[in-house]
Amino acid sequence: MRIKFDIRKAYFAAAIVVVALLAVIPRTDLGREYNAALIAAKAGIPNTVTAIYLKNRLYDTMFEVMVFSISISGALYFLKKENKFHLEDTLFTDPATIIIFRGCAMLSFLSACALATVGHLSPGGGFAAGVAFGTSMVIQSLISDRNHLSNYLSMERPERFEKSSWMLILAISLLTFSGIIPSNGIWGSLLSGGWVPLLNILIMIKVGLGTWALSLGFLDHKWIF
Amino acid sequence: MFKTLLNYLGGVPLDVVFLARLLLLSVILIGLWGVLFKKNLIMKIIAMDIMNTGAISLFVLSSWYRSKAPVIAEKGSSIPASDPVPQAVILTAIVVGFSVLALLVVYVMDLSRYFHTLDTDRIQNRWKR
Amino acid sequence: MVNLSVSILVLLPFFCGVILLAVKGRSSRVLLPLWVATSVLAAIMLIKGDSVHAVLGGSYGVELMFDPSSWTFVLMNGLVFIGVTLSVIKERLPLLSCPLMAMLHGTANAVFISYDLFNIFICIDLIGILAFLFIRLGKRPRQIWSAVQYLIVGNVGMILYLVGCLYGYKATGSFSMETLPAIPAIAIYLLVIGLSVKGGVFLAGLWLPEAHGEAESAVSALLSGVIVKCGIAPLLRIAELSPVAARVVPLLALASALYGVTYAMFDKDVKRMLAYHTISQAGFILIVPAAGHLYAISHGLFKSWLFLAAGKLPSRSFEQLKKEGIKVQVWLPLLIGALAISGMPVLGGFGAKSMILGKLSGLPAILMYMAALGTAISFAKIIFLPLAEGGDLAKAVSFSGAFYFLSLVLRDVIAGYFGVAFILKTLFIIGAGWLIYLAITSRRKIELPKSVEGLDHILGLLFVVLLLMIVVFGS
Amino acid sequence: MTGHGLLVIGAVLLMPVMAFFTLREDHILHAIIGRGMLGIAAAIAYALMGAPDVAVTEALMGAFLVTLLYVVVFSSGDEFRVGYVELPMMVSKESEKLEGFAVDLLTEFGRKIKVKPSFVPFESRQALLDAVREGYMDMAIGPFVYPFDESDNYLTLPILETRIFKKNGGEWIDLLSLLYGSENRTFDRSSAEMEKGFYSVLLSEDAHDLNDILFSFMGDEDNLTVPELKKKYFGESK
Repeated sequence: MRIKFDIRKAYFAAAIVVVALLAVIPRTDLGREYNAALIAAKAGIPNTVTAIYLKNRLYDTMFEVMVFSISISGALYFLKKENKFHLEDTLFTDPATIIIFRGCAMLSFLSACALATVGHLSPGGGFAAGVAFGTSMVIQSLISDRNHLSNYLSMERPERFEKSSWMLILAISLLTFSGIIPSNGIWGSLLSGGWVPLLNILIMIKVGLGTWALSLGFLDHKWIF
Repeated sequence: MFKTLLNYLGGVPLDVVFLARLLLLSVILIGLWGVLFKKNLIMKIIAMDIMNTGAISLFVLSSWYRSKAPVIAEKGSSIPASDPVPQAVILTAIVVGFSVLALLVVYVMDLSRYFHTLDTDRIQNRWKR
Repeated sequence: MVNLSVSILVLLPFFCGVILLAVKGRSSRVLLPLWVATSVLAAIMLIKGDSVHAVLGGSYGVELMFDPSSWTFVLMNGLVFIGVTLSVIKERLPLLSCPLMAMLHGTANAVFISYDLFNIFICIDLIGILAFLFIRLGKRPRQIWSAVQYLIVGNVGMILYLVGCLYGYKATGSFSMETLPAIPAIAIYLLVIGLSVKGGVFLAGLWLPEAHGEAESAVSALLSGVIVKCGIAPLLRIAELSPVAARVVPLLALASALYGVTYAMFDKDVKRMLAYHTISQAGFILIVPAAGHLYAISHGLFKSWLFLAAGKLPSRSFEQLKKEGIKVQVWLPLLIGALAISGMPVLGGFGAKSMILGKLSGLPAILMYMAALGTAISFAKIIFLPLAEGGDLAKAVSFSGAFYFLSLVLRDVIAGYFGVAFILKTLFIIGAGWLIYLAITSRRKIELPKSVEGLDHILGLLFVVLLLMIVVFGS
Repeated sequence: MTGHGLLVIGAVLLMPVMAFFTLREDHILHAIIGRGMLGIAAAIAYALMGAPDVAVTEALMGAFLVTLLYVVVFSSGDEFRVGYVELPMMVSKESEKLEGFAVDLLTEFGRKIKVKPSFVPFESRQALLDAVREGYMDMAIGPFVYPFDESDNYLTLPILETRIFKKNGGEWIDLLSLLYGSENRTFDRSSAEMEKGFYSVLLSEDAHDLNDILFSFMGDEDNLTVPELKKKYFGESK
């Protein structure tokens, strides 16, 4: 199929014109008064972004958790089905790397807990916490002996854990839609703002285990390094 | 001094937000250029990912107001801050963009078992129906 | 009421999906009561006929709209899923397909009831991922490629939709569809082009022949029946609400109908012909936005039935079918489906077509009649396939076949429009179509250029159509 | 244009520069690094624009996880798997380094199409034949000869003519393993009659584009690698 080079240039020229029109649209949102305070007050938590993202627009976040989990299970469906080449047991053996890696794993685990538990007070999201949690698990699985890890944390237990946290998120979002929300609690305290702290932690667990399962899938498939 | 130089460049309202919007739209354009002109399938996917990042950054630009994070210190105080709605919404779009990407890259690797050079023209010529 | 319907339509399928994923369930029999529950709820709500506009979760929350149009789409969603499940109920499905079907059902319902631009973006992305995995469940390498191409084109379309959402929000301060009239024209064009990628409308739907043609028959039945509608339903809403879109979408629909029919008439492959028809039928649905949902329900039914029936054909190319001929039990469902889509009075297609064509006048009416003629011509290819002996009629009656036939006839009886003049007009069109087929098209071998369906071309044409909209309708 | 505005413009300017750098490259690894830098530039820009949540998520998800995904998946992507059974002069493993006529040929071919071969050892011919049939191995080199190893579930591409010695029992041995092979010293050449044959590369059915390119690579006349390698290994004695 000989694509004449000029056709794709024509496509790109059309795109440039469209984007140029987009750029010169007069901005009408100058000076609009942002009622961030109203949203935060209603949700009872200082961080307005988390208030919207986990309380007002929880319907979107529920779909987002579905999207993330289904794409992870779709990728794993392919990775598990593929054949497994010979797999080395551990990837890094010399002690210096192991110590450094263990430090990084602990560091990212701590940051994950911070992002998740205090996510509704100061900036930090459930998903970012999940990724950090997943990274710490990946680093841990890279350095420790593979079968030591697999019998210690065989894939069945995290899988069940992941599915149950997924179901809990769906249940809580149903409760939030039907208005059953615990009291907002004291402003700025750890457990304030209805379901938001619990949801943050559940999303952290769900996304963390999902990332870890994906990376283990890669590890089994000998794609890592 | 700098302000006069910028305004001199043309009648267009040359302030920071307009300049930033131009740059971020050019990120989308560069991404589209990659998707159209790159032959390798993985390069097309990386370019599509760049387009996605460009669209996400436009959202954050539209929420920018005196670059104050929308976190309210005391209960009642309503100091004007950045608009939280596009930020909350775009968090979802980042995760969705990543998930679509993760699936695409894993299954393009499956395709690379049949087409090692991942050259889109070669793939399409092979499967002309 | 809102809470109950959201939980049944969206959350219940998600729960079933997660449970099936955990339990690794493979039999689709379990999901049948779920589809029945959705269709019964939709039928009741349709009879009640009131429309409820709800906001979930306070200010800036997600807005939902339960009006007759969304309930019709939800009913179609339930019926198509019942039909497809009945036809695959005996087979042992691949591991991931039952949970995916449940989640696809829930997400499709979510798109049909949603009244919020950004919520539609996320649901359509989720449907894109589910459709990608469905196409990929087939093992053949070509299906990997068509799935990857589908997701890339869908994702670029969705990026345009996202930018459209942004400009809509900046102009009006909220993502709800009520503010559509105040959105600048260019944002509406971006929304329309993003949705027409997912809905398979005109040039933006060029990925459809590759994706639907290659997928397994049950998967392409779901693709054509439900997943394409998830792109079209929001497009109908936008066309009704925004004056700018009210001028753009019918023109796009006209072009889509004619484009799909011309390619379908001269296609040599059964499944690709049906896929081209999905593009042209998308045009039929969108031409009159107010009555679009009535056409969509009959299209969802007979198109998924045709794909299921086409799955049982011995081979895909028409020449081979002409030589070998097909058994009666394969031919009968195809015949009924073909008659339904060309608009035979009793079957589902007639009520829908008459509703649409009755409301048109002048040039659009003539063009749509030509498109209807083209449909009749291209489906004459299926109707006049020779019959091989040895087929017995008893095997033709299958559970899903009977279900589809019953629902199609019911659809025509309930929402039919039986003007005598119109019955004659439709019969004349079908007859003329068959005559033209027998006289001209069956002999001449016209090969239309297919180079437009390359990946770069599809992506490029998105922007060309966008530019055309801006030039023709003004920014 | 406050100082802070300049800072934001600086961060935002970084993004198109990184994007252009990423897409200017043809080598995928450089593109991935560019993508990582774009993610970090985006995170900085979001933080400066007063969106800390989005900055954290973009930094972790967009910069780190996406780059990890690309590197992990890509590291196995740009290679085709070649199974080999040792055969002196054709494929032989001297002190951890593979060399031989077929090895050099495929490495040269890999360099041309920018996809490098990864050689996987196999003990028995039959295991390698099954691997090629299943598609786990894209190519197979070693003691495979054109007329005898012909089969319909993989393609054979003759690369080097040789002579085959067939015994009446249907058991045959090719020239190279006879001359250099250790275990079949006992094969007496007198009783076997000689036939013409070709050493060949077996290609799996799945590797569509590899087959087309390799056939055209071997086919075109002005390609000097084959005569060069012949001179280097066999010095025109054959």
